[in-house]
Amino acid sequence: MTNNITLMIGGTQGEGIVSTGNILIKTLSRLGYFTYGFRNFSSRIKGGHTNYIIEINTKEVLAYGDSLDILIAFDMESIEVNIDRLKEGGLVIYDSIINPENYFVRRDLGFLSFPFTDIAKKYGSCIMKNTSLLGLLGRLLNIHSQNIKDTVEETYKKKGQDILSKNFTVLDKTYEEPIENEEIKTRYNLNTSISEKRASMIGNEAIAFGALMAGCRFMAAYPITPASEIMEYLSEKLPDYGGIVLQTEDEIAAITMSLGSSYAGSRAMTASSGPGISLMMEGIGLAGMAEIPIVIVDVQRVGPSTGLPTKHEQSDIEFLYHGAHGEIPLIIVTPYSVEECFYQSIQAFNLAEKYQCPVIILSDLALGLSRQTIKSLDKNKITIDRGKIASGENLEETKLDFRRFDFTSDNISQRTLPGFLEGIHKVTGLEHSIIGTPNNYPDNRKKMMDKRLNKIRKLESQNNIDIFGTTNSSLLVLSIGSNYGIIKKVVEDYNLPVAYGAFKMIKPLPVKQLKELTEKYSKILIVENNARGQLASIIKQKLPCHDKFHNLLKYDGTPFKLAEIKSKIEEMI
Amino acid sequence: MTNNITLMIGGTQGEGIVSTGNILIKTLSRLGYFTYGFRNFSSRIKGGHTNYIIEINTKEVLAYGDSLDILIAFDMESIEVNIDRLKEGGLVIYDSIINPENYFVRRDLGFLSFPFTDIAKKYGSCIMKNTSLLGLLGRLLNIHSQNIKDTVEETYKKKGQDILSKNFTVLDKTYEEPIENEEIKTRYNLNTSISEKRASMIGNEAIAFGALMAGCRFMAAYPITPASEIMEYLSEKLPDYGGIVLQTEDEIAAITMSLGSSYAGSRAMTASSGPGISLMMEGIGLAGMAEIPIVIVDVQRVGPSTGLPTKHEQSDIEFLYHGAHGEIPLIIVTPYSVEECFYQSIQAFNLAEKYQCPVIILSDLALGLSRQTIKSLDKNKITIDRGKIASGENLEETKLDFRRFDFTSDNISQRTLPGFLEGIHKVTGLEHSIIGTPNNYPDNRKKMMDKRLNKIRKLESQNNIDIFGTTNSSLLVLSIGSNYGIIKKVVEDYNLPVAYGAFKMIKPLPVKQLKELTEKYSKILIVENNARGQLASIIKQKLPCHDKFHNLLKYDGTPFKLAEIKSKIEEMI
Amino acid sequence: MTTVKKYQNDVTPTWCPGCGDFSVLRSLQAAAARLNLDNHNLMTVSGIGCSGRISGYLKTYGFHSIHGRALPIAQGIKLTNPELTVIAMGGDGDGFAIGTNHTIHAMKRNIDITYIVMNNQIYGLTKGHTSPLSEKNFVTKSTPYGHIEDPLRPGLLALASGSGFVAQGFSAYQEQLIDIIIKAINHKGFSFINVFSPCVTFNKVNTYQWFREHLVNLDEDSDHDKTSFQNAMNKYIETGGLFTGILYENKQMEYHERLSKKHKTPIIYQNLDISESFDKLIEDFI
Amino acid sequence: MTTVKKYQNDVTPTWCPGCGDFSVLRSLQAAAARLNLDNHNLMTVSGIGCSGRISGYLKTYGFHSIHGRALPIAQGIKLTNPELTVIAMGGDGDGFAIGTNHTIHAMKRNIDITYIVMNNQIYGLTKGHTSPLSEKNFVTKSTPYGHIEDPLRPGLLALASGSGFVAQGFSAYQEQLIDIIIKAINHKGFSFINVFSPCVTFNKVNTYQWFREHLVNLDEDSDHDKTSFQNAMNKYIETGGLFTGILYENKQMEYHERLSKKHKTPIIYQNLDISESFDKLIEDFI
Ligand SMILES: Cc1ncc(C[n+]2csc(CCOP(=O)(O)OP(=O)(O)O)c2C)c(N)n1
Ligand SMILES: Cc1ncc(C[n+]2csc(CCOP(=O)(O)OP(=O)(O)O)c2C)c(N)n1
Ligand code: SF4
Ligand code: SF4
Ligand SMILES: [Mg+2]
Ligand SMILES: [Mg+2]
Repeated sequence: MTNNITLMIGGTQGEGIVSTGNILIKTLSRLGYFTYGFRNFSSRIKGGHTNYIIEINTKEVLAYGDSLDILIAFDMESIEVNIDRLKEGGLVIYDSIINPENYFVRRDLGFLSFPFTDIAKKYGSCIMKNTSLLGLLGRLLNIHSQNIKDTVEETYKKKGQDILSKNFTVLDKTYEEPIENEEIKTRYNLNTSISEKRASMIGNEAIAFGALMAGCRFMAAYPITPASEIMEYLSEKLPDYGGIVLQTEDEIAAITMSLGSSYAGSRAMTASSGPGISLMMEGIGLAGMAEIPIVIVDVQRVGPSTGLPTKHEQSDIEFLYHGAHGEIPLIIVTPYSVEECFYQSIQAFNLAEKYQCPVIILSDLALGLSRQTIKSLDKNKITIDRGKIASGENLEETKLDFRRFDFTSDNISQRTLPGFLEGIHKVTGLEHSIIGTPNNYPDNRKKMMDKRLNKIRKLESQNNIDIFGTTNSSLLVLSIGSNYGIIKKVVEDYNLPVAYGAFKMIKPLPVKQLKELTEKYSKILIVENNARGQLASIIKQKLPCHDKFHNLLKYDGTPFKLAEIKSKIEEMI
Repeated sequence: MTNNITLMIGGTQGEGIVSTGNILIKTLSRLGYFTYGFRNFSSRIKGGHTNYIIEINTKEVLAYGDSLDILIAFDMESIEVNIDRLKEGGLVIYDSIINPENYFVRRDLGFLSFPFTDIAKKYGSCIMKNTSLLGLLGRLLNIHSQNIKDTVEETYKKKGQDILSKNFTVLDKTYEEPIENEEIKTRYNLNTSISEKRASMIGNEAIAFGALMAGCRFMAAYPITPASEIMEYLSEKLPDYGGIVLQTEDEIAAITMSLGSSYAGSRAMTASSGPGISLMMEGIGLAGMAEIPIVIVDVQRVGPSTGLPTKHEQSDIEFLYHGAHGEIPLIIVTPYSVEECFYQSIQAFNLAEKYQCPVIILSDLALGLSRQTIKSLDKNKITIDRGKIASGENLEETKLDFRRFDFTSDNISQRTLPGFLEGIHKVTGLEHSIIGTPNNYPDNRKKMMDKRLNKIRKLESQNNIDIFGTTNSSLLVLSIGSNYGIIKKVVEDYNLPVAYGAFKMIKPLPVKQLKELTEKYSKILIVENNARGQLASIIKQKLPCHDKFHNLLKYDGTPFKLAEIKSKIEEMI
Repeated sequence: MTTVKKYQNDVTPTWCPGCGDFSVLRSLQAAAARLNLDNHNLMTVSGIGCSGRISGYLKTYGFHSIHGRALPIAQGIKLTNPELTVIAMGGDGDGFAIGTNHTIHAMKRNIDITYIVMNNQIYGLTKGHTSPLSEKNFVTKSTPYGHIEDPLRPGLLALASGSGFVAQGFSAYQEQLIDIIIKAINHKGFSFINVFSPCVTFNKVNTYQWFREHLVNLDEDSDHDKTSFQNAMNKYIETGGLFTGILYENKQMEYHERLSKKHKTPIIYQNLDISESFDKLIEDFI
Repeated sequence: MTTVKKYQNDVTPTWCPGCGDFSVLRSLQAAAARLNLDNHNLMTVSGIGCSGRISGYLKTYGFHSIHGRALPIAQGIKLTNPELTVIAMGGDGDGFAIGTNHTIHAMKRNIDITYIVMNNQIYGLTKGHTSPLSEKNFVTKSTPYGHIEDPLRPGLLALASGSGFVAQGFSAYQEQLIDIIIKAINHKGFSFINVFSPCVTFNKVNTYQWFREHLVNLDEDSDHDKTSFQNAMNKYIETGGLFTGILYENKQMEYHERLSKKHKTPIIYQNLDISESFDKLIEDFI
């Protein structure tokens, strides 16, 4: 009996490994277990080695262990590439159509040959080897076959009854197939105390779902890995709520069409990754200048340029923090878990309309694409605050244009929407007067700049870093995005006596809180996936205690290993 | 007799004020005087007030004085808008078709009515009032009419002999027209000790001329204020040297077409301003990743978005310093005078080919468009260093692809050009192997990133800030671009005992020199035209002495006044 | 009677005296007047250029956007509030240089907006550079030795891109232009009007005079069947593109009509709070 | 005899088995072989997509650029070294979504390069999203209820944009495709080939079978006069774009030929050091 298993399914890209992993995650989550799934894939559609690492735990888990308990392999390459990642005494399960046992020198490992393909072929078709694999895992983990059947049914029901019943037969036969090694039958049985049904989700879905609940009704986007799932979810759901998703000709159209929609009164968004974000810069600048609310998701991948589209990185931080040309009010929120993706997506829409400016949800590949079991989402936290939209009916009758960009005490002006009877005004990317007409007087220019840049300034004094762990430690470990989950696992698994924190917003930078933190902690380690130490650089601009800040960087396309973080922390405490 | 005059010509946009000012500058420069001309214009073609401020000096001058000695007005608006800028006892010259004298309360001023339009109409046509104005100025400054005639002839010769001789008559008649006030006839006479013929140029022309001399033979660009003059100069000159200027469909094509050309073996460039630069970001990232030399000019204007296209600002600094998405090797040079525009343009091409990366020439509107007399350019400083281009003939015969991205001790690899017999290789925006094929192995990724980012790192220890003034002062005033000229004038005019410096390169930041400077000076004032203090922020990332750094910022679209800088410096010393 | 006054505001155009754009402005105001459109339901979106300033000169909601992007913004607006009459406008550079991609795809998409290109065959605002519609051998600041490319043919491109309404006007023929604009607004779907709007300052070749001499009037051509695609193509080629009038009109299904019935309520009037659906939606993930 | 081997390198394509792109690769290699092109003078430039990988699979200089930008890069290369044979390639998204503006303007400009679009009517690399060439009602990840737009017509757009060579091929008709590529390379000016190259993984509608049933062969159509623009237009409409063969060929003056005689020496061979001209050039400023 165990509380924690790290397993990997390896095989050829395009042969169903992803959906197999997803079904497993869904089944386990429904039974109340926590899972975290990380996909290793490359920019090709079929062929090439791929693998899916799944962490299973009775407690919340947001990362996977460095070494594997079980490696399940459909082909030799999966074993070759990954065998060194197995724990001492770990188990290799392989399809009996291959025969790896004599190839490998690690004598500590257990080997289990299982006739996945044979059963699949006999009772269904070759592709159902995945279902057989699910069956075997179910047995080993001690899951009732009916639980797997339920998930399989939902996933494949559109394929028709015949396919479905064949899958069920394959499952049943797998459960019946004899396994000789008695010890293995129980070694990986999961503790079964839990029972709450849990949801599983990837970060991208959580952002999209959050957007839907927040009232987003328009998305214009251009597909790109690893952000497309946001558009895909909304393409399916928005029509039911009268919303529109439009795949544009490019990212420039995506951002500007979304801006048009938002200006006309919707809550609108777009989503992309590095290359697309670069193309959106001019449009983001327009949103800043014209004070149009807009939510833009950047699911970061390896850059620069096309980089490695399927690999993980956090290297757009400084670019977004300092862009576009000129100076705009811009908010960057940084969810660090799937749940936070949901909540911060909602918040992003509220911030965008409250402050009438672009809001970027800065995510990363590991957060955006890793499927994980989540704690139940609190629907009472869904609030919609549309900020200062004038009510169309109450506007005073006037012969003059509406003062859309009027100076106010909080620097935020009332908006009217086209169609409002007394709300006529102009919008322009030029510097403008309070009614939106071009204006190049120096005094007006300065006042308008101050208005725009100051309106978000008070966010600097909000507490936007969540702090966990041993808060009376002298070391604080800070991160954004998916690194939070890895650090949490390291600290918890190894009981490290340190505090750790994750940013929820990096722009405006929570300067007040950071100042307090630098006073409280004698060393601050900033963990990030880029070469320049971008988050650290941003902080250093504001806080002159460069000696206090340490950086742990990784930029080879893979997420941090637990050991890498552990040894850095140990070195520092 | 005087050594220094600040004058302004005011009138309606599109009526020839610009060319009149330019002729004056040219005439004076040829006589060996130094001039600096600043145009105040707006984004409209005809109509609206415009003015041209011209500073005349017997010594080098790179800025104009805060207050005017002479205001020459063709219309009432020019007087209304600018009368307060006149010095105590200054002179207003106005076209006798208007009658402003009773309108204005400043009794200290001299008023001179002159029949510009009348003379023009009588001996030529109305537009020749500009020529008459040149004549009057010639008389007041004590320039021989023949000197003006020479410049007028060159400027208008394409208009035909008839027009030319009418202009000459207008000039002669203007020289003959009686002026009653005897004192005025001599008050503004220039000291005439000098005689070396000098050139006059705007920064944009200097960059373009530098590029031509540096061997640039390809430019793809899209027009934009205030950068178009670079393309215009090269459009005229490049064909003579077998080069090509191509106006593209947009800035994305401009940067990528230039990249194609450079890859194929030319020295290539493009130029734009904020909005176009935002659009080029993805292409710049490709240049960084694929290690392709390219020179990109950004003549900054007021942002964000369309901003104020005809006004001055320096607000793309951080955007360029930190862009594009992902992390690339990038060099940013920052000329601070017209002469430096020439030399650094040449250097930019050498750096681009030496380091095989994008090089940005970061200029600003005031530097790019202000016409000024320059010290003679030293043609011996023109060097062309093409870096590591393999010689096509000496390549070894090989069945393998050429190792275009080979690891080397200085991190720079040999290039071959398409067409070289043994140089075949691949180029991609994906992370790649040494022969340029896509490669996503973590080890290779890390090595390639280090190679690219490290290759320019040694530039950090170069001295790239030029220091002037009282170097044993405790205060150092730092700036980039056109602000250098203003600071120089302030320090020299008022004999301020401070050191001042101008950056020649901000990326890589000259960290070593900056460290020395922070040790030497107790206070450092950074003067820049933006709201965030962008240059200061970049420096603070690297140097944790935030208390030492002070910022003087201006972002209302106008350049600093001398008095603004003076009072800040005085407050600090 | 509604007059053009209703659509005039008190901003003085920055255009040069004689600029063709004045007439486009007036024609649009006159068309709005004859259609008696509500000011607050008229939405003008423009790009950057001399032409782009037009959205600032009407008493309507006006969005002066960025260079080349008027169309995606206009489409986003229309999709969100289909009750607005949305007019997108801009220069020939705006629409056929930097904005070409959006122009082609807006035509393909067939959202019910009207797009007026104020075509002066030059970049006015940048003070005289070649445009994709400039003629061969044209001398500009960027082509001092004469332009060596042939111009694009906007009407042909519009036909090829699927635009269901393709017309051309000329600033000097105001009555015809007003009429075309009215028909374009009434056309249910994307409508494209290429207006020859001379730049008196920088284009000394394609002048008012030149157009008067070269343009033929399709509206007077009784042979012309504007419902036939093939005929429209042929007519364009035959006239070398030098015509005014409606070249093509075809009532394809407009974008909104293609959307499912769930989109009956405009987005702007949708109820955003769907918390009652939360439990159903989260089920997908459990 | 030169064989395709000469142009093969040892990189294994990442394409799915059966992908139409294999045939495009092989056809290009075969065309190069029959033309006996030097490997080092053959330059392939591609965009991003499954198709974009092609430049990595040939023993030639290969530039795998960014999404939609193969054409400007290819043009920059050709203008700098006209002695190279430059082939630009990419997907239908690359050329008719994000890259449309460059496609149109490259055709207008008429620089001597060959542009092959590997058209599978879908975004392959992003795992199945709608492309501008996808048919109406097509179900993809971004259009789960069916696409509501009509597709663009690449051949018509090419004609309207001024392309002097417009042809279509099909991956399964390799001999014809090789022949077209040879003619396109030999054509002096911009040449455009739209190749139906099925995506066996994500496009289950426009399959090999589907194309075999729907395509007509223009090369077998003796009526077809490929030198007539009007005829080409009509033929495109008549066939609904579903044909293979050469639609149009017209020997307009290529871009280089339009440049002044000063451009005789390719830029790559120009002498960069012109210091002897300095004194003359500075005179302009004095
Ligand atoms: C991204 C970007 N690039 C360039 C410019 C500079 N610019 C302003 S207007 C314009 C073109 C104007 O020509 P056109 O669209 O024909 O309008 P016109 O002025 O002739 O009416 C250009 C290139 C800009 N504002 N933004
Ligand atoms: C700027 C940018 N946006 C989006 C992407 C993501 N992307 C990669 S390939 C592709 C489209 C692929 O479709 P297509 O061009 O038809 O090529 P195919 O894969 O079908 O051969 C997209 C959208 C990208 N790489 N760059
Ligand atoms: S420059 Fe030309 S297009 Fe611009 S306002 Fe003047 S006449 Fe009109
Ligand atoms: S996904 Fe489609 S286009 Fe891409 S390689 Fe596979 S079959 Fe070819
Ligand atoms: Mg124009
Ligand atoms: Mg495709």
